[in-house]
Amino acid sequence: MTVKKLAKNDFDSFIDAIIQSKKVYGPQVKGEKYDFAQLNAAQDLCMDYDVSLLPPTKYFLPVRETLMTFEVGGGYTSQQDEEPFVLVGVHPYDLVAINQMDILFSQDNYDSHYMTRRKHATIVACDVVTPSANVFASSMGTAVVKEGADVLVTDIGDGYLLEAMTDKGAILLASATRATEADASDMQKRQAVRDVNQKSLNKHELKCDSAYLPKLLSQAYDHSVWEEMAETCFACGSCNVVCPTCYCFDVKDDVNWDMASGKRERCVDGCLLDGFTKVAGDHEFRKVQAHRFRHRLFRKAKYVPAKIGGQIACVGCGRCVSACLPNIANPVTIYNKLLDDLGMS
Amino acid sequence: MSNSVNINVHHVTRVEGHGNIVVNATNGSVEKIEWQVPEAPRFYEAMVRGQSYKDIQTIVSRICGICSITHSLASTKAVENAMGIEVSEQADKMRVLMHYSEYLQSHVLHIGYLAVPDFFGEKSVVPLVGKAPDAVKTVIKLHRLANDWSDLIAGRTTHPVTLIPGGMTRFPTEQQLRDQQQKLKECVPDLKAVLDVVLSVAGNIPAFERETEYVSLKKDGMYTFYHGEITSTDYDGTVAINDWKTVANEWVPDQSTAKWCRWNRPSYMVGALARFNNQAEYLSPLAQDVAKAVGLAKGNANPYMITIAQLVEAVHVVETSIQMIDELLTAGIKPEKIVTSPRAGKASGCVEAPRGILFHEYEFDKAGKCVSADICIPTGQNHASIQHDFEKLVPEILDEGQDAIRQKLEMLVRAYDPCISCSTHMLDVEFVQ
Amino acid sequence: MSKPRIAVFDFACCEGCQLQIVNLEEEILDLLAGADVVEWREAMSEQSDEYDIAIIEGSITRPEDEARIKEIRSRAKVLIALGACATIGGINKLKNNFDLDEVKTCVYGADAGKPHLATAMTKAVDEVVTVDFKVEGCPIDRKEFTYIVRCLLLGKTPEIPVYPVCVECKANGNPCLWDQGEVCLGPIIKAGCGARCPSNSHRCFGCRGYVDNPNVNAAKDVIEKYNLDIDTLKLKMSLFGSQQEPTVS
Amino acid sequence: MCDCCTESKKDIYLPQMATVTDTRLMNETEMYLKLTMDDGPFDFQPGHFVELSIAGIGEAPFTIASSPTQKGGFEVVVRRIGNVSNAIHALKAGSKIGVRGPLGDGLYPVQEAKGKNVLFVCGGIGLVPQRAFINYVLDNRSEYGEVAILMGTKNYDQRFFQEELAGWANRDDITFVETLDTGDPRWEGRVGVVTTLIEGVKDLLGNAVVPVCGPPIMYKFVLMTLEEYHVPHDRIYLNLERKMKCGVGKCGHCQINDLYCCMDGPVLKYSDLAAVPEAI
Ligand SMILES: Cc1cc2nc3c(=O)[nH]c(=O)nc-3n(C[C@H](O)[C@H](O)[C@H](O)COP(=O)(O)OP(=O)(O)OC[C@H]3O[C@@H](n4cnc5c(N)ncnc54)[C@H](O)[C@@H]3O)c2cc1C
Ligand code: SF4
Ligand code: SF4
Ligand code: SF4
Repeated sequence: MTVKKLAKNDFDSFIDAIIQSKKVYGPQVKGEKYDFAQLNAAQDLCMDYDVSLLPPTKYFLPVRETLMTFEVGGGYTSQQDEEPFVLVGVHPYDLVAINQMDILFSQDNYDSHYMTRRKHATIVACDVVTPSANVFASSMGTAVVKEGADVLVTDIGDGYLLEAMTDKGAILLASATRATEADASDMQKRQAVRDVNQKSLNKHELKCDSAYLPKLLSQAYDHSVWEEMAETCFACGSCNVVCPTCYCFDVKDDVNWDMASGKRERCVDGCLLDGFTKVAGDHEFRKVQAHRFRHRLFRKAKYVPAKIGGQIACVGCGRCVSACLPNIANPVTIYNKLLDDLGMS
Repeated sequence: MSNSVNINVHHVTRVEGHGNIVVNATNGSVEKIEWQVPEAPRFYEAMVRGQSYKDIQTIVSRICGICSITHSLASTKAVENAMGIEVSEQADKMRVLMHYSEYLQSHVLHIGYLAVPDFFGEKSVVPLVGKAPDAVKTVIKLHRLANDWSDLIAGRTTHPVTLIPGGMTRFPTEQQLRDQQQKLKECVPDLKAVLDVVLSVAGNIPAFERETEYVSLKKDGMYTFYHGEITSTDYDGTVAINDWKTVANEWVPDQSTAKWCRWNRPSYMVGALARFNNQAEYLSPLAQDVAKAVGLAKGNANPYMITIAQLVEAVHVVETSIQMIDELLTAGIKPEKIVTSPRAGKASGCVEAPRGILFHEYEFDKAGKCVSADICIPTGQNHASIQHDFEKLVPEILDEGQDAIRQKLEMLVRAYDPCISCSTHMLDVEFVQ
Repeated sequence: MSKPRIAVFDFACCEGCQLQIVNLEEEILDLLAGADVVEWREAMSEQSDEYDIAIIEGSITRPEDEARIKEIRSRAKVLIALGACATIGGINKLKNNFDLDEVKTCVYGADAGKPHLATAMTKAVDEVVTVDFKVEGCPIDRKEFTYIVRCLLLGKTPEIPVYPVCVECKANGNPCLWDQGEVCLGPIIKAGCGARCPSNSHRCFGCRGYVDNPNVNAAKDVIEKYNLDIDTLKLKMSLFGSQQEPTVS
Repeated sequence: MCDCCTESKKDIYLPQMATVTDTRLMNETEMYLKLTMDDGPFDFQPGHFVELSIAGIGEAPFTIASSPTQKGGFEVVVRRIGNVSNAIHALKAGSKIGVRGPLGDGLYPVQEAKGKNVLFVCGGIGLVPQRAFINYVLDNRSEYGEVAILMGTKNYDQRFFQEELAGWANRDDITFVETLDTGDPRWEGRVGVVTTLIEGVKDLLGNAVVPVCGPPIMYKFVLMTLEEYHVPHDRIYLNLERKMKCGVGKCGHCQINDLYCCMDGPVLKYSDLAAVPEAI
C-alpha cells in the first residue's frame, strides 16, 4: 500500500475528525509522565511521548472488567464490549506485545472478551521519537514495526508519514483528505528514523541474541541470582502490573444490594504477589519470593515463548525497570549476569 | 405537673462524640445543671511532637471526622505561617473551595440528619424516610453532592489528601470544575426545598434567647470562613491570629474544674450564629433572602437558631463557589510543583470550622520537626456557652415536665452541633454517677 | 430468614468511619433493607442490647473501655472492627511512643492527675477481644465497606487483597511518588483502598496496616537509592504503624 | 487477525446451568452431589474437572467423581473449606448451579492402561478424582489386568464412600486395602500411612499403571516408595491440584513451571514432570 504524508497540523485535524465519530485513545501528559487516555482533542495527543505508564494492552485486557452479570438462581449473561475505537500512538514494542496477546487469547481457548475488543480496535502505531529512560527494544528486536498495526505513523520532522498496513487502516486513512503521497526523500527520512531506532532504543544492552534466552534459562533454574535479587523484592507486583505481556488475572463475584443479581469481574493479578498460588487450607504452592521472581523471568523468556512460536515475551519496553523501586526487576541485568556466569553454550 | 426533675442523659445521641446532661431540680429549685463530656481523651498535642511538618495535617485531621478538612486547613496554615511558606492564589482559592465543600457537607448533615428530626419530633432521620420521603431524598442528594465535591478537590470526603504545606498535591481539571459548577447551580432548588421543609416546622423551634458575645473571623467586605483575623460582637477591630490566646482565655471557673473560654464576658459563642451576627451583611444575595424568609436577622440571640444560620450559610457557600469557579476557570488551571524546605518557627493558623472558630498552633525545630502544639477547638469554646444557656433555660421551662425539659436540652446541645470527640483534649469533666 | 440486627459502637476515634456509613447516602436505604440497625448513636437515638453484628469504631484507650468492648463482644455473634483505630490502633497509637504520664502532663498540665484523664496504652480492638472481620482504612473506603456488608449478608467471607497498595496504584496508571521525592509506604501496606492517596498524588501513609510480609530491608535499600535518610522512613512508618511490627532499625 | 472464527461469540467463562438431582453429606466435610446439565449432557473422561459456580459467591474447580460409564448426569464430591464449597454444601436436590466444563486435557490413561495392571493410590479426598477412573475400570473390568486400590485416610471420621468401599473390599477380582493414619477403637483395619500398603501389592507393579492422587505431601512419599520398586516414571500418573481461577489456561494461577494444571493436567505423567521442579 502507498505511504501518505500529512503536515503536522493536518494530522491534528485528521485525528480531530476521527474523534467526532469514534472513541480515540492516545498518549497524553500525566504529571511528569505519559499515559494512554481517551482523547478529547488532538492537541492533547503526544506523539513524541517516551513511554506510557501503563501499556496500551489495557484497552484489550482492562485492569478490571465485568465478564458477566447474573441473577441468583437464574443464569449468567456474558458482557462483551463491542464499541469500536481507535488506539493512536502505539509504540512498536507495545504493538509486538499486543500481537503476542492476540495469540495467547485466541489460541487454545478463545477469549471472546479480549478478542471482541481487539476486533473492534483500529491500531495506529507510531515510531518512537523520544526513547524512554529504560527502553531496550533494540535488544529484543521490537524497535520498529514489522506487522500487526492498521496504520503506521512516522514523524519525519516536517510532517508525518502514514502507512496503511491493513484494509481497516486504509479506510481510516481515506479520511485524511489533505494527505499527499510520500515521495522518495520522505521514504528515505522514514528509513533513517527506523535505522536509528533499530539500534538506539537500547538503554540496557542484552549481551546475546534474544532468541538465545530460552536456552540460557534452561540452564539457570537453580542459579543464585534469583535468591540474590529477590532479597529486596517487595512482592509489590509493580513489575507485573506495568508489563505489556503480563496477563494473569483474578476473578471475583459481587452482588447488588438486592442480593439477587450481581456481576463477575476479572481484575489484574500478578505472579509476584502474596497469595497468588495460595489455596484453601493455606497451602501456598510458590511461597518463596525468589521462586516467584524466577517464575516471572522464566515466563517472559521461556514459558510463554514456548506457546507463541518462540517469540520472547519481554518486548523491552523497560516499564518494569522504571517501576521497580529496589531496582531489581530489570530483565537485561539478570540475563546478562546469567550470560556472564554460564556463558553461551 | 411536678416541677421536680432528675435528668441524666448518658451520651447525647446524634452528636459527634459523647456528652452527658445532668439536671437535678427539687420542688422548683434547681440544684444542679451540668453539661459533661466523658469522651476518652486523645492527646493530639502530645502525639504530634517529633513528627515532620509535612505530616502534621495527616495526624491532626484525625481529630474530627466531620470537620477534618477544617483541621487540615488550620494546621496547614499554621505550618505555613511558622515556616514562611507562600501559597499561590490559585491554591488558596482551591482550598477555600475545599473548605466550602465541607461546609455544605457538614451543614446538610447537621440540618438534615441530626437536627431536623427534632423539629419533626422523631428520634432519627430513619422514620422520616417514611414520613417525608421527598425531603429526605433532597437532603441525601445535597449531601452526596457535597461529598462528591470534597472528593474532587480534597481527594476524599474525610481526611483530605491533596492538602500539603505550600499548596495542593493536585488540582481538578478544568472540565471537572465546570461539571462541579453545573452541579452546584442545579442544587439551588434543592436548597430551597430544604428551606421550605424547615419553614414548615419552624414553629417547633423553641423561643429562647440569651444574648452573649459572638466570636468569629472577620475580613473586610466579605463573609469569611478562611481568611482574616479574630473579632467579636463586643470588640471593635480585630485580633491577630497569632494572638488567639488573648481571645480564648482558657480558665477554670469556681463551680467546676472544667476549662472554659471567655473573652469579654463569662462565656462566648462561636459557630454559624456567631459568624452571622458578625458579618450577615456580606452574605450572598440568595443567602440574604433565605435569612429574611426564616426571620433570621443580625443580633439574633436564640441558640436554637444556629441550625437556621447553617442553612443560610449553606446557600451562601454554594452561591459563592459558583462564582469562585468562574474566577478559577477564567484564570485557567495551571499545575504547580510544590517544593518546601523546613525552618525553625512558631505560629498559629485559624479557620472557621462549621461549628465555630478553630485555632492551631505549632512550634518547629530547624529540621521541621514539631516541638510543641496547641489546639483550641470550637466545641471547647462553646461548652461554657452551653452551660450558661442551660442555666438560663431550665428555670424558664421547669414547669414543662421532665420529658420536655430533657428534649429541649438535648435539642440545644445538638443545635450547637458539638464535635465532642475533638474537644476533649482540653476539657475537664466532673463525673456524677 | 430474619434480618440481622446491627449495632454500631464507637470508642476513641474521630468518628469519620461512621461518617462514611452516613456518606453512603441512598445506599444506606439498601443497607437498611437487608439489616436492622438497632443502635447507632451518631445517627439515631434508639439503643439496644440485642444485636447479631456489632460494628466497632475506635481504639481501646482506657481500662473502662476494655470492659465495655468485652461486654459488646459477649453479646455479638459477629464483631467487625471498623477503620484504622479499631483494626490497628490508628493514629491513636502515636501516643504509645511516649511515656503516658508525660503525655498527660503535656496536654493537661496540672490537671493531668484527674481520674477521668486516666489513659492506657492504645490498643486495637483485636488486642482485647476476638475480631471476626476488619474493615481497614482511615477512614474506611465506602465501596469496600458495602462489599463486606453484602458478603456478610450473603454468608460469604469477603475477599480482601493481601497484596500491597502499589498494585492498585500502578493499575490506576499513577506515576510513582518516590520519583517525586516522596516516601510512599505503598509497597508495604495492604491494598483495598484503590490506592486513593497516591492516586491523588499524596504518599501512602499506611492507614490500612502492613502486608503480611513487608520487606523492610528492601525499604532500606530504596531509601538509600533515593538519597533519603532512614529516620524519615521510620517517622513515616510511625504515623499509622507505631508499636506495630515491623520497625526499621 | 482472524475474523472468521465461528467461536467468536462463545464465552469460555460463561457457566451453563445445571440442576442438582441428589446430595448426600458423606462425613463432616465431604458432600456428594449429582448434577444434570439443563441443556443436555456433555461427554467427559475420567480426569476431567468442572468449574462450579454459585452466583454471587464465586467459582471453584471440582473433579468429576463419576465414571462416564454411568449414565444420567455426573457426580462431584465437595469438601467444605471456603466460600464456594460452603455454598455448595447448602444446595439441595432441585437447586440450580452453574457449570463450566468438562475441563482439562491431561486425563487418566483409560486406553493406555488397557491390558495392564492398575494400582490406584489414593489419599483422603484424592479418592474423589480417582473414583472416576476406578469405576471406569470396574465397569470395563475385563479389559484391564490386575487391579488394586490403596486408600489412606487421616482418621476414622473422615472416611467416606463407605458403602462403595465395602463393595470394593468384597469383590474378588480386585485388591482393595484401606488404612487410617491414626487408629480408632471403631477401626479394625490397617493403621499407618498409605505408602506402607504398597509393599503388599508389589507383585502387580511389574506392568502396572499407577494413578496417584492425594494431598501435596503424599506425592513425595508415594513416589519415593514407587522408586524403590523401580516403577517406570511414564507409568505413574499424578492428579495435581493448584489454585485455579479460569480453568482454561489464561489466568496463570495454576501454572507449574511451564505447565498449566488446567490445560496440561490435572492428570500428568510423572515422566513428563522431570523438568518441572514445581510439580511435586
Ligand atoms: C483440578 C482441581 C480439581 C479439584 N477437585 C476437587 C474435588 O473434586 N473436590 C473438592 O472438594 N475439591 C477439589 N478441588 C479443590 C477445590 O477446588 C478447592 O477446595 C476450592 O477451590 C475451594 O474453593 P472455596 O471457594 O470453597 O474456598 P476459598 O478458599 O474461599 O477459595 C477462593 C478461591 O480460591 C481458589 N482456590 C482455593 N483453593 C483452591 C484449590 N485447592 N484449588 C484450586 N483453587 C483453589 C478458588 O479459585 C476459589 O474461588 C480441586 C481443585 C482443582 C484445581
Ligand atoms: S518484562 Fe519489563 S521490559 Fe519486558 S515487557 Fe515486561 S515490563 Fe517491559
Ligand atoms: S517491582 Fe520489583 S519489588 Fe515489586 S514485585 Fe517486581 S521485582 Fe519485586
Ligand atoms: S506511589 Fe506509592 S503506592 Fe504508588 S507505586 Fe509508588 S510506592 Fe507504590
